[in-house]
Amino acid sequence: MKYVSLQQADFDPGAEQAKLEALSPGAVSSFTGLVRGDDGISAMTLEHYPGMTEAALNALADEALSRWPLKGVVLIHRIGRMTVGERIVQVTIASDHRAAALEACAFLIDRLKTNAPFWKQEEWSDGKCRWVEAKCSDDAAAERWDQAAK
Amino acid sequence: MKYVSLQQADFDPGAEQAKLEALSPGAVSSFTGLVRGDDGISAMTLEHYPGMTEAALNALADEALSRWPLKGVVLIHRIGRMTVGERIVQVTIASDHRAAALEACAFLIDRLKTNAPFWKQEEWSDGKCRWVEAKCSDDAAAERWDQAAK
Amino acid sequence: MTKVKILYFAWVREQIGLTEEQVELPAEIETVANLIDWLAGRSDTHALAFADRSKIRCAIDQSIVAQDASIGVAKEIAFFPPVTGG
Amino acid sequence: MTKVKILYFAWVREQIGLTEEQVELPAEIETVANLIDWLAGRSDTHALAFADRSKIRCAIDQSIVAQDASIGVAKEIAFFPPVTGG
Repeated sequence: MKYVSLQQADFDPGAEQAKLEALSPGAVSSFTGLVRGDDGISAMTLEHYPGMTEAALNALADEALSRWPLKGVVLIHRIGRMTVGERIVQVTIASDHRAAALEACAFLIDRLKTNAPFWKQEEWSDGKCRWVEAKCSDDAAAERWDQAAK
Repeated sequence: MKYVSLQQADFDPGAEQAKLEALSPGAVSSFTGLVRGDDGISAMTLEHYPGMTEAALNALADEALSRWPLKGVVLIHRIGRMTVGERIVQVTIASDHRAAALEACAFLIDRLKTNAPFWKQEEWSDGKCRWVEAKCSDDAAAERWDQAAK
Repeated sequence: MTKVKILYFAWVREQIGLTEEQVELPAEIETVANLIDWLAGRSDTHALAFADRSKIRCAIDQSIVAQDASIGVAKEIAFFPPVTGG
Repeated sequence: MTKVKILYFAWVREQIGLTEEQVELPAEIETVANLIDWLAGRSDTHALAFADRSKIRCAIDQSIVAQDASIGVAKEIAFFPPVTGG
């Protein structure tokens, strides 16, 4: 089971969990990313590359399904403007194997940071905006899965 | 925030997720373990060592809190008889850091297998019962966290 | 002679047929291994449960210890198979 | 001369002031680097956006490529900063 969605609307992590538990797996792992209020940030806007983004998300989900014995993969990424505390991204994995569920979840979160065309702009309450810069640590986290594949 | 519970009753992963999202973290990771119907198993009974189990679960949660910068840890383990598809164990972690949330979740799941006094007995529909044997792979998974600490 | 509570779990409990027993330990019993030898002599079911010591784990006052650990002033000693939680 | 759609995202889009433009590529433009040189000459804002090429990423027909990649028969070429999703 694969469910990939790029959407403006919020999602419900508990509902995704319930969907994957219904597949009778031994393990369900999940990750939710939320907008943090660091340094007084009040909101975040996510821009993306229509068409390419959907393809990239589907390719990541397919890669996870091919690398680990999974029963289900949910990958939801929001776009548009989100205020502090709102959910941005959800990964939920069902597998009969604990390690596969945990690893596939970490893999998708690491790769999302580097392999999908999203750009984040932070916004302060005084109206100031700033594009988030990519981090070297994100590349390193994503690359460890290339090493692992060898 | 630390919430540790040893209980007979089922729990709601979505409710634990909501509690931790309310702490305004950047990341929430979770793991749910469920009874699998492998080889025609119909149920599983978890025996434990009263007193020692609660202490072991609390010690594991405290260790996770001291090793990673976490905002919240939920650790719920059920005891008694559970049929196929029922939830056994829940770990939910809140952190401002994606890697900390994912690692602490994997740490608790790996260590639960080896550091808490639980014993599983599998049950078939014909009434046959069998104690689950500990796996070497579980020791290896738990030990990697000792290596990581050095 | 020291009074100690002995607890059994999982198949150790089932084979011995007891969840716990109160015993008076002779002074010469110093380690967990000594205690296992002594308990194994109490009955046929004790002997059966302790037949393969590589499958026996022990906790003294709720802390897991090795079989060469000293018993000291333990009040509660538990025997059980390797744990299988999570 | 080949017709190509050029897309811009994030601060590259903001600096150039365009989300996309249709261009007629001269035949001598073979690589992404050639294209960046040529685009940088179109206006002051293009020049500004492409000033630091280490911060520019490119996708040809929605696949990420390096700046030495050949353009070939591309229909859609996008320029943007390093991605920051997740």
